[in-house]
Amino acid sequence: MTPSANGAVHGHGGGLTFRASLTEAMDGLLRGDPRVLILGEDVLDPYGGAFKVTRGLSDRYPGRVLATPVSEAAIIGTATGLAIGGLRPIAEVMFGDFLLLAADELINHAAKFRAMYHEQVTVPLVVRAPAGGGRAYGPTHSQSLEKHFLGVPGLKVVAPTHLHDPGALLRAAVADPDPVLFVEHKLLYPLELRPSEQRGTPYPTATVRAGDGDPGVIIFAYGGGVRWCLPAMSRLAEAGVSSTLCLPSRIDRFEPWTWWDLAGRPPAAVLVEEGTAGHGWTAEVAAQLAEAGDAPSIRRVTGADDIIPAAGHLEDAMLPSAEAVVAAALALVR
Amino acid sequence: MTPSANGAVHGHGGGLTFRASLTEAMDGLLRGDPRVLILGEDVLDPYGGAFKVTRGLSDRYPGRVLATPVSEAAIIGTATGLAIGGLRPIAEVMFGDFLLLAADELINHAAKFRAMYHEQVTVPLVVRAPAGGGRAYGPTHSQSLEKHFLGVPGLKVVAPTHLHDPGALLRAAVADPDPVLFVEHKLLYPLELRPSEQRGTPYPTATVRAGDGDPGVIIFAYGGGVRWCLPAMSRLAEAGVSSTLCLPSRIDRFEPWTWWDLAGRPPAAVLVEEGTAGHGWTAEVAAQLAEAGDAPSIRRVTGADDIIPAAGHLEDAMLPSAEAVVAAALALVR
Amino acid sequence: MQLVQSDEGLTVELYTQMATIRRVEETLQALFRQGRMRGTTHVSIGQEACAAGVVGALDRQRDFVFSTHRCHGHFLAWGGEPRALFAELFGRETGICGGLGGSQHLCWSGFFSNGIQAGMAPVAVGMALSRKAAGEGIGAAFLGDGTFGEGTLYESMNLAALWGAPLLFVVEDNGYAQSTPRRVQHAGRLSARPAAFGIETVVQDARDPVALRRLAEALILAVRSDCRPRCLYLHTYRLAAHSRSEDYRDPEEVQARRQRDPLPALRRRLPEDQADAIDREIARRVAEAVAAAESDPPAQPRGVPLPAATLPLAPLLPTGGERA
Amino acid sequence: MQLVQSDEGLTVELYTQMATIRRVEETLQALFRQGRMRGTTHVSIGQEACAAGVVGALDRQRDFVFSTHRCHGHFLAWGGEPRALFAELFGRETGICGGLGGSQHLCWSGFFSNGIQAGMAPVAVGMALSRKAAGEGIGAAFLGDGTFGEGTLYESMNLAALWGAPLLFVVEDNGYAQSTPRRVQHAGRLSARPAAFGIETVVQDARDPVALRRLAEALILAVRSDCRPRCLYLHTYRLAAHSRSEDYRDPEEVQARRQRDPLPALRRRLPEDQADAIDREIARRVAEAVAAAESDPPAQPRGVPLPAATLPLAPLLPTGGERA
Ligand SMILES: Cc1ncc(C[n+]2csc(CCOP(=O)(O)OP(=O)(O)O)c2C)c(N)n1
Ligand SMILES: Cc1ncc(C[n+]2csc(CCOP(=O)(O)OP(=O)(O)O)c2C)c(N)n1
Ligand SMILES: [Mg+2]
Ligand SMILES: [Mg+2]
Repeated sequence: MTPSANGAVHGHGGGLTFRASLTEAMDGLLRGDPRVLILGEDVLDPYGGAFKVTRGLSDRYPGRVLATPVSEAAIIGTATGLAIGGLRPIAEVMFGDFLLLAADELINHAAKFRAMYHEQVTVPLVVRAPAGGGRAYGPTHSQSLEKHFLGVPGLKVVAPTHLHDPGALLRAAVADPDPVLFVEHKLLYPLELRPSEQRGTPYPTATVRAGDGDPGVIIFAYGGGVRWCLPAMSRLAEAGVSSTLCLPSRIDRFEPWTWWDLAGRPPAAVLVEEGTAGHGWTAEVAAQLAEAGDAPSIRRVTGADDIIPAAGHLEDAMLPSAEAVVAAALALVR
Repeated sequence: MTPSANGAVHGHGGGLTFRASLTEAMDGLLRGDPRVLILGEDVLDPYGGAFKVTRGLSDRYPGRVLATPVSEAAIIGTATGLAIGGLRPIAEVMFGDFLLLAADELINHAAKFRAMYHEQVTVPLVVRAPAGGGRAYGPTHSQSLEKHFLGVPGLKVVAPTHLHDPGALLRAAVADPDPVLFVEHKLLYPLELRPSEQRGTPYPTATVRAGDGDPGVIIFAYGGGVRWCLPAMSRLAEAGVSSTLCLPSRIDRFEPWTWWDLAGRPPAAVLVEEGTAGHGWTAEVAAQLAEAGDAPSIRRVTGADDIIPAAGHLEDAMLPSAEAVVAAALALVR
Repeated sequence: MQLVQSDEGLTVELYTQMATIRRVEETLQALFRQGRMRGTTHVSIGQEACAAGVVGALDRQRDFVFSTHRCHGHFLAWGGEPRALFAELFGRETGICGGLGGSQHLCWSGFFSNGIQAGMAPVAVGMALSRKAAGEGIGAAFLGDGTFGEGTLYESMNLAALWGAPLLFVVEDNGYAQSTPRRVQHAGRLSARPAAFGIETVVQDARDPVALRRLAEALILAVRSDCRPRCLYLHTYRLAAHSRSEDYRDPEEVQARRQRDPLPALRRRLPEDQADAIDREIARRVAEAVAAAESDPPAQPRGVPLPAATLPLAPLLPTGGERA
Repeated sequence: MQLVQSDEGLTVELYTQMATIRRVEETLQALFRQGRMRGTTHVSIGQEACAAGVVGALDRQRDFVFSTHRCHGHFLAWGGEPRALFAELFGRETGICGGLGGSQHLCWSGFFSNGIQAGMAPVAVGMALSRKAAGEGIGAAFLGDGTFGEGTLYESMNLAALWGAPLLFVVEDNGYAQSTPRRVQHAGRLSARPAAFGIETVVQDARDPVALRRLAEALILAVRSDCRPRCLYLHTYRLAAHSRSEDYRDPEEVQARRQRDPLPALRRRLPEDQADAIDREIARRVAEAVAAAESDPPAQPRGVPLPAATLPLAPLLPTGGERA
């Protein structure tokens, strides 16, 4: 996996990349729906956004792709007003780390309006946020803070991977009457899409199987976590342990039992997330499995309970890894 | 439990109230340590803060209790600078709901500095936040948003109840070299202290037992959740089910297994929190129980996945209740 | 467009609005005192001229209003029904937001309020831009002096000026934020701040609602014609306590301002018997509204999704969690 | 207090500082290009006069500096070692923050930077107030023009002026935030904003570091004597790209500004052979610093607490979780 800042539309293998899928989706949305607009810091051409996801759009749709001041709260708040006013804004927050500056606008405003105003308004707002580490950007530009935005009534959180169709998910989010926080892991941008089996609508869960024989372990992960899970599954298969990877795209609501059941009730479940230890997405997954009783044995693999260091080798040591996923699975099945 | 906006120092039974315990602690801190200061909105006398917790202090310590503008981010940010600069600030955020406006200062600044700056600074900052519902204050003044501040490396979250010694906890937080978010449930202010058995330092966990016979159920709760648990335990005892209530004061880190073990490994665990459903404190507690294997059967009792309505009867229906705690326990033990 | 209204007609209209607001809010105070309502509320007694003067200058068909925690006056001036407001605070099904919002979270026909200081400012900017995109409609966003503490306000003013949002910022400077006087919260002159973000500002004493209406009309016309934001900065005073807590301001100061209460001053500009008749009618309407609202059916809980922990699972699976 | 320095002595000092910053940052660019460093960085090439002019006017014994993402120049002007900076970016144990902070999160001897725009502004206010309480010391807080988009900045300016924080806000207006020109981000005149929050502001072109140093000294003296904040608003230009990405600005504009690069202009004020000697010495020191830093031992992972899920449990209990 070679992250690159300027990913081309097609990856080395010639397939559409994760980034291009998102760009194309926005292109289609802007073309097909006059209500759609994009706003965010540095989204204009030729720059095209810090991660180049909006590149080409402002040239093609002048006046509908808006470069904002460095004002995350006002970006989200203004987009919320545009959404109530009948438009379909897609706001980009340059790094997911900066979502904290807009937490009040998202949680105390956008997410509440529909319910609090007794269904008199809807807030079809999409907030795109490139997130996650692996690029040695240091403590304030590498975080997976989406865990702090889970469990907010009225706010959906969607995290595509290259095993989903990111563009289709973005279209679903734009069509959604409720606000959607759309988390894009930075390291996925240059990857070629590799869509796998998916079920559920409009935010499907993708599954991948590896190995033969009895179901050994189910791995629950989302977003950038996929990059450790796929190699871990190969190694587990080599070690004779079959596995199912389950990647929901909507992570604020997710029923792990359903997928555990579909996977043949494997005796072990490994729960993976990049975010720091404790109180994250995997806690809710584990809790739901535990609450239902008759659960698989469970281990979580998460980032350490620490800041994300800038030095690449320290960051690598602090984040999860394929080795950690393998070790957790083997500890459970042996 | 009769909440009152202007609680006296002593409750109806003549004992010290939860509120007075906090006020006295701050009084003692201001008296004993010239580095301590208090800042927040409307904290000056005669008003003494929206919940009257700072009442009497600005008259007694002029110039050390500072009324701020309505600027939550700058309040926390400035307090952080004061803390790095060697003072011991206690910042009050008028309602816990407004913490979201300071999320960036807390999470991307105060919590990170010590680790990110390689232990060259400490941030002995305390942020007090009255939180929770039950007073019909509506969707933006009734929330238990502390769940969004759990799992932040470097940030402690402490939530006293009247079964702890709130003043002692506040003193511990002020003595702590790291930032502490100190969550005070509004409905606890007028209650008389009723300290129970406590273990652990400096943020002890309180336990209460009810009923006789084999351990039936362990209830994990924190802060305002205590108000449903105590009556629920009496009713469970009447129904022949003995119970242990376990109330940690530090909620960002907590090892439920230790307490489950101390409680005699009851077969059932009910996890209670006022916050909205999903991704809350109880998820982490359940996850830890589940991860360790050999776990009790588990149910969570939380607020609904919804805004908190203003109408009192709708709010009551939306929040947990003693009945819900009893029902969850009985469903597990029967 | 309506023809220019005579000063006499306008005086009657404004007096009726202001007296209605006063009556409704005094009634709310009584209902809280009597324990017939729960929660809290912020009344605008003394500030009614701001609501009546400004809101009536907007066009209810196409414009919108963003208000604050102190929103009843703005709501009533916008044409909201007293009964719906009482019902909202009683927690009745017929309430403005079905009892969900209570006193400070209202939404009705282009009217919005929320309880977070300044949080609505960017939302109002976005709404104004959506009106601009639609080709018609502008808005007013009310703010208090204390709200100038929040950074989001400045982000919003900058964006509004930069992108040309057709929005009138209306500041109701009553000299206090909760218990804290303006000078304890702010450095420099507040009314000079919007200009630093490119927003032309007019400062006005808000005691004469007739003059205020004329001024508001002129500013709204300007906003409508060039799609640039303006700020109308009003000096006013609240005669009641901040909310349900005690009033800790200097009683002499409050008493002095009570002498200058704009409502009786306006009343004196009407013939005594006409004013009496208006008052009687208002008293009757408000009493009816309270009675009707109080006997309306209680609000029903929303059909909310179950907690995440009890989402419908495939039937073969055990169910978990407990809905509280 | 040091005696007033001669213009000649000052020119040598400033040239040495500016040329050091330039050399260090050009070296960083090369190290990134060569793949010897990971991550990202923001260089201040072209803006060195701001760092040298202002930072040197502070007293390293008792004052402090808050900087931004573009902080290397401020750090070096504050007296920071090039070797420690290189080591930080190489991820070495000897780095300023042991490799944890990287390019934009520095802390050393009263110097602080962080990667969140404007987030440090209130922290700087608090630190300044703590110095005031201690009875000595003031600070400077650097900001960019783009950072004027953040509301927290205005909250901080208000508080600084209101409470009398001894702090000099230093704006490095280089006309751009990342790829976006100032006029696309801001309404009104940026330099007028601090005054609206009660902060006296001086605007200056930052090309002449000698003049800038004199001005900074005067402002810092003023802040020191009355404990009131000031703002020094500098017009400058960055000659390099924002960060490691391409530079999308008009090449003609950049070229024109390169002609007016303050560094060679200052160099021309020194005797040629003296300047050559300084340059040689800097080149030698920087090369040594790189070599030393690169061969320093790699930073060790911090001894961090285990994930919550694997907190030490009573020994009789099963252990859970997996530390990644
Ligand atoms: C973000 C936020 N912080 C604090 C409060 C608590 N609060 C409610 S009203 C108020 C004072 C507002 O003052 P001002 O804007 O002058 O309006 P006024 O009450 O005078 O009408 C405060 C601090 C709040 N509602 N929201
Ligand atoms: C809160 C936040 N939002 C966005 C960014 C991304 N970002 C980094 S530098 C920058 C531009 C800053 O412009 P300016 O303040 O003018 O400083 P300059 O880069 O020109 O020195 C932006 C938007 C950030 N670091 N923090
Ligand atoms: Mg006010
Ligand atoms: Mg700039």
